[in-house]
Amino acid sequence: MTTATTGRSADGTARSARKPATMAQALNRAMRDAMAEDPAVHVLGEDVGTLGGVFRVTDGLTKEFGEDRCTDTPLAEAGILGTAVGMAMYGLRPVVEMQFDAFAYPAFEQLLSHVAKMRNRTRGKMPLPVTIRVPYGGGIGGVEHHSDSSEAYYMATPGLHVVTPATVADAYGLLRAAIASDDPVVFLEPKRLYWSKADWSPEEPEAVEPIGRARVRRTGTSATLITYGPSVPVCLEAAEAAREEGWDLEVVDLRSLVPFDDETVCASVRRTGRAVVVHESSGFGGPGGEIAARITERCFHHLEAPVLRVAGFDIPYPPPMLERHHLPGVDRVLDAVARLQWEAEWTERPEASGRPGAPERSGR
Amino acid sequence: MTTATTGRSADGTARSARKPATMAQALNRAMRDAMAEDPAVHVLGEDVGTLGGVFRVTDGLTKEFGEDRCTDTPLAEAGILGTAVGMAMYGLRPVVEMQFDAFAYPAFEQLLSHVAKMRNRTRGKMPLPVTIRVPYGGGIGGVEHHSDSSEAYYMATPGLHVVTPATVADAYGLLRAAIASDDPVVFLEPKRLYWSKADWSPEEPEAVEPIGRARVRRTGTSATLITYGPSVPVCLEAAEAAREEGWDLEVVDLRSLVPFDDETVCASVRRTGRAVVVHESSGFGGPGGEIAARITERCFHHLEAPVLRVAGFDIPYPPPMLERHHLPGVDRVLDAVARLQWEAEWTERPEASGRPGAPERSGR
Amino acid sequence: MTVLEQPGAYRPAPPPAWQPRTDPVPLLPDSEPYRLLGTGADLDPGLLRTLYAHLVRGRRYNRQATALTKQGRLAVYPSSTGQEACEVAAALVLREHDWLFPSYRDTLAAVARGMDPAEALGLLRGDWHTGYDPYEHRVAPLSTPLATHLPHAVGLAHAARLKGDDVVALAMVGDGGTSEGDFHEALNFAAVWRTPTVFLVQNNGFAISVPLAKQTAAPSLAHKAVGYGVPGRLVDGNDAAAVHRVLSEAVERARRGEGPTLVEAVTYRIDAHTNADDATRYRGDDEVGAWLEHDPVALLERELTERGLFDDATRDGAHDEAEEMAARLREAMNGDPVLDPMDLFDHVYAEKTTQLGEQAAQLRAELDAENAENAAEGGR
Amino acid sequence: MTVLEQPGAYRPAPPPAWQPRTDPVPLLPDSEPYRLLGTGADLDPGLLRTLYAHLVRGRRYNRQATALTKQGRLAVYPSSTGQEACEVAAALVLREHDWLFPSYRDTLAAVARGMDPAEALGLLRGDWHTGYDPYEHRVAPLSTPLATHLPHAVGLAHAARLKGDDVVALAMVGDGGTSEGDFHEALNFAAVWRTPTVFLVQNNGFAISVPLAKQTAAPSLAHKAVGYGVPGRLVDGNDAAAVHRVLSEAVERARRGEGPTLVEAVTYRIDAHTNADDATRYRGDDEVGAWLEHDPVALLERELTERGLFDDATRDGAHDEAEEMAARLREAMNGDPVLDPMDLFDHVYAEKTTQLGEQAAQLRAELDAENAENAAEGGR
Ligand SMILES: Cc1ncc(C[n+]2csc(CCOP(=O)(O)OP(=O)(O)O)c2C)c(N)n1
Ligand SMILES: Cc1ncc(C[n+]2csc(CCOP(=O)(O)OP(=O)(O)O)c2C)c(N)n1
Ligand SMILES: [Mg+2]
Ligand SMILES: [Mg+2]
Repeated sequence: MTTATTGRSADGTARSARKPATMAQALNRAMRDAMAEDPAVHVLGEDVGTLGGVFRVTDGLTKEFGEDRCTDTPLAEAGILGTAVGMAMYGLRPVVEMQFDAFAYPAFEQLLSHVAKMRNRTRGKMPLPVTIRVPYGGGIGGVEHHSDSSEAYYMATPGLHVVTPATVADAYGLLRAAIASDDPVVFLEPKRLYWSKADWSPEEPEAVEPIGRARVRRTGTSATLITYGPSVPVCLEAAEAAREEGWDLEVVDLRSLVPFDDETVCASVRRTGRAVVVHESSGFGGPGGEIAARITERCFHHLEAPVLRVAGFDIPYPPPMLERHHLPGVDRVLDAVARLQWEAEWTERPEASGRPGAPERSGR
Repeated sequence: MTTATTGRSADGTARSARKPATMAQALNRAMRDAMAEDPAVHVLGEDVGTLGGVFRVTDGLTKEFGEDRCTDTPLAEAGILGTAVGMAMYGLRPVVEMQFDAFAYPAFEQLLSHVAKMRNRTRGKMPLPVTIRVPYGGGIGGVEHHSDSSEAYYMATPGLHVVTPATVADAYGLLRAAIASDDPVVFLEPKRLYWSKADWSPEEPEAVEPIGRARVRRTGTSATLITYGPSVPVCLEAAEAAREEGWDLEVVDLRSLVPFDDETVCASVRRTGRAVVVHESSGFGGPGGEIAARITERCFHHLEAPVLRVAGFDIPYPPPMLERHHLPGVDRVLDAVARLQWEAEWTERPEASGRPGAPERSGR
Repeated sequence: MTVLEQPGAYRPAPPPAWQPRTDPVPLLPDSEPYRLLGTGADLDPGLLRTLYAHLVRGRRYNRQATALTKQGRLAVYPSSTGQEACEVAAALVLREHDWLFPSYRDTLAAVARGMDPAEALGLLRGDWHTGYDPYEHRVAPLSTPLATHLPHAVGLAHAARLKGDDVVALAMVGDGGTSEGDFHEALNFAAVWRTPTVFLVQNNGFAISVPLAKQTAAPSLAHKAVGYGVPGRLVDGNDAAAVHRVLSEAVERARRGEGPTLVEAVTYRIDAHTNADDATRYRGDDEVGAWLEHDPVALLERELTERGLFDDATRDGAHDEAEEMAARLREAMNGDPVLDPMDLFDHVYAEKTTQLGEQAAQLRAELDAENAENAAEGGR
Repeated sequence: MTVLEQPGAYRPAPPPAWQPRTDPVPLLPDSEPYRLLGTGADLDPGLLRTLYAHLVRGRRYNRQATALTKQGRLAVYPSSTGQEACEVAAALVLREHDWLFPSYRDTLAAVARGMDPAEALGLLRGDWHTGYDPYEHRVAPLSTPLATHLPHAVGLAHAARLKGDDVVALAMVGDGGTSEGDFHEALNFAAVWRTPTVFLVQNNGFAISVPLAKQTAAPSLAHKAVGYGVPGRLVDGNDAAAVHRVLSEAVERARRGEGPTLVEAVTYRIDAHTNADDATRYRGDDEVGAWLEHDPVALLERELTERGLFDDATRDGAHDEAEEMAARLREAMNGDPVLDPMDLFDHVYAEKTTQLGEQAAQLRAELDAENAENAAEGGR
């Protein structure tokens, strides 16, 4: 695992230099700084050059570093990722932009059969330090194919790191770490947070935790909301609202889906005894299943209630005018929290004893 | 959901006509019968014609029905599935063969962005009755890219049915149902069961449960093994072996991952109080997470222990000489069963009370 | 005659099963785009008038749809201003039972085929993914993932041919879309199966910001045809008569069972990529200006005038009809559509799964609670 | 000169940014496969002898590897018998710092480049995925997913060129592989970026059971080149001297910075697809027989003889060397490799994740228990 961000770490006294910056700007700066520091870093994708990307995340990079460093490619996603693989084989560190989530699908064979497997295939001789940036998720009124949450596909593919920032500081720090990583990283950028702002200094970006570590964004005692990317602000808002109900919710921002930070997540759930996993992606077969299952495996005896999930419905992403009904919002999160069996605090389970067929104690 | 198989249902007296048949033969017969009954059924794929498929599952179809009904395509999986979409738009019922699991990846964009979404996109006007047959899983000594368990990708895609047989009778019945379905069905064929045999009569195939229903393959009282496809025989073997340990295990064969049969699964787990999910696919982000999470959500108070998972490791599928270390076998299943907290039968949870920060009872 | 059948060719003779079977020479496109307007060619006055009316209407449609984005009535609109000749010709060369496979930019082609403009714009309005029934006008859903609909057009044409139906499928794609693997696979399947499919590439110079020179090094996109054993045709995409002629020939060829054709129409996207795009970032006004002088509507108007076919009635008729269409469209788009969120669960599968049933019940309850709250507030 | 720059071409002149830039005529392949053997052409005797030694060794290698499948020493072997001229020439035209991108059938090319045969066969033996270090001989891992390695060859060549290194990448693919979208995308990227990449298509008549006529309707696969603005060359793939010449020219062209070339070598797969395949299901002996008369080894032997370059020493030298290679290979493959299952966790990531650490511990414990049991049994 790579360590965090650049040498320049945050400094309390530099506070005055901080100005509001958007996540898009922080991402842009991360690429710029990485390119300036390491000539092996190359950016490629559709419209990343002259246009600066449809979200302007690569704005100015071609101007500053030239067309060879930030390159407009032909319109072919498998070709983009496939050539990036070849570039990485020769020692470059390509940063690839997929224009939208659903337009990464043509590159899945390259991703699943090569990017994820090359290091392992060659016993470590041929690592592939490729960063694959994917704007993902909904909430921006995008038409079909522009709002997919595709993280489940990436998570199910051993060999990939899967990272997603929820804050401006993480956008910078995690993208720097992704580019510096010797492993391939699928870097999921929550589209609807591109324009989210925070006070942040490009000159002295604060150090962030490395890839693989979750972060408790809000401490609380009643229950833990486990989330990532676009749903982090939703959960923080829900936690504020929950105070009225008498719940003090803890919010864990996973930051990295792979590697998964069992330690931070389980420590929180063991403390609170209750958990809700929140994400936009469809529930069935989505990340929440994995997360809930592993929490349950590890914290069963600390759980007052089953780990619940609040997720997108099991439907294709809706058209713009209906997306609000699909996206998990504050109310749905609070409804799930309410279903965490507060009345129970149960200490005995009558149905558990004397069940017919309960086995004889085995010797094991 | 479509109903089961053909009109001709099993009949006790016809038993004498049954002869040993392999799963591959039953699949072949299913396509043959479907093609004979319905001229809209077309088979297409690489080498499905003259050769009869690399596993001979389409053997004889071109001879019997002609090249227009069972067609050798150019070597391009996205093209195969894409043309099948067009054929289905015109009222045909294409049955597509992907030669191996990993070679379905080039067709993922077609699958995820069109096949899964066309009915919904057109408000039901343009359903796509396409069956996508994918030989999957390992255990046959296949070199790289020939043993992937890719079901997690399909499960995470709303709009697809995902079906996988574990018996000869189901191979026939479920494939007939898949071809008869007005929805797209990803039909996962466990490669290592192609040559598994059972007494079976092609003339009077027994009726099987429809797509969407799980089947209890072995009743038991101590714990439930939940599994599908290639791991069903492993679990049945484990259940036999478990008798020595004093455990009477129930084995549920899911048959259909989407739609998921919560009813059958939960009924079993509620009865036994303990469950292990078993599959070959990598554990992290694999089907087991979803299955364990939904069982826990629905049966929490019936559970004596967390639902455990026995799965492939979180690694690229190993080379032939090492695959046995990766595949979940009887021993690993038994080890998991042993970890189901038999000693506990716990009825109180001291750590649950008096937890610091346990919330005040809310009014809700 | 194939290259390997030529006298003195390679020995031993390759086994028949895999002999290349196409003579490359007739497949090669002309060395410059085919034109009819301004050449004095023999042209049907009725066709010219029909094309003109459609072009005027098409231009108005583009203007109106763009205006609707400014009023927030469309989520987004990719304008085909400047490309109306291609859009219109693609629709007019087809018969009733033929199929059109539009790309995301090609709502105008659907409208020219007879679809109600408001229906054609459903996806871009954002009330549902496809706003129309594809079977009504035999127009496939607009394809947003570029080039992915090309194999659909091949498969549909293949199915129709197997059934013995007289159906041609015409599929539209952009210059950028030709770089996708799907383009390649579709052309190849069509060629091998000799399906009645016509591929129309609108080379409008850009894929969003990326100019053609960064997209391909080919002599022309039509030259790609030869690699599939398919004839390639290069046509001036702003010359409505020429596009109509070339596409008609391709459609008739397909109808005769002679297989697919690849047509490249050289044109230019006058507007930005969509209303959300800023074209000044990647091209200059002079470039746009040069193309405005080769405007498809103006070219045809000039031709009609030169042939003495243009009078006030013709012009006014076309413009009045266009204004009527625009007014109807404005009216249809004015006001919020009434949508039922419960539809979200109805078409995922033929029948709702248990799980979707549960989720629908959840949303139903939420909506009921919302309504009750609203009613309570209203009642106060 | 591009078609649009020709006199009298289309007006207004298309904006420079998207002018097609290639003249198609020089891109078109010859009308029949290029040959040198039997033509009396001026050929370097040293090269002919080198090629001969390699062909004999290559043939022996194919035979030996096939035999190893029968003894259960290889999981599977896709033989290149009949295609040795292509395999060998592909390796010999490259310099030390160049890169070879083989397809799954091309272990012989890796061997001809200097790789130890046992290493080249690692994947097919089944002890690991790639049995060799790609950087040692600059041979990319064998690519099983067809055509997916072609963009890798483009990317690597592109990277080398950007770094100013004198590196050419030569990528091998089958006739079937040309139908994949990756082929198309790779050729296009290479052409647009003018990367020093040579694409060698071995057209051996079949993709498993599917004959070329069901794969493409193109005049030849080399004709696909023109659609990318790349020169296409058609060569007799069983004529080692011709393949060597055509590939050398393509490699030198790439080295000069003139961009990629697509070479189609017409050859034939004499053996079944792999040892697991039954070729009698899809082709007759007569077809194979015709090609046996055009065997690459025999053709070269005849040429050497006719030129008075063939004597017992030449023949015996080549055969002895081949036998030695085969004996070494047998020995290397004889016996079971000692594998450590714990390796399964070591290369998934640069560092093991916590989860992989846990899983490794689980397997370690299982293996220890197994060993303890075995030891206990052994001790009895
Ligand atoms: C597979 C895919 N990749 C990327 C996109 C995003 N995208 C939408 S339009 C466009 C440019 C298309 O250019 P072209 O094919 O020339 O069509 P035009 O816009 O000029 O009509 C891109 C890259 C997409 N829709 N689909
Ligand atoms: C993407 C992909 N699809 C399918 C396969 C299965 N497969 C292996 S070899 C082969 C035929 C290859 O034919 P060709 O490209 O002509 O190469 P050849 O075998 O003749 O050397 C097929 C279909 C594969 N390896 N990769
Ligand atoms: Mg364009
Ligand atoms: Mg071949």
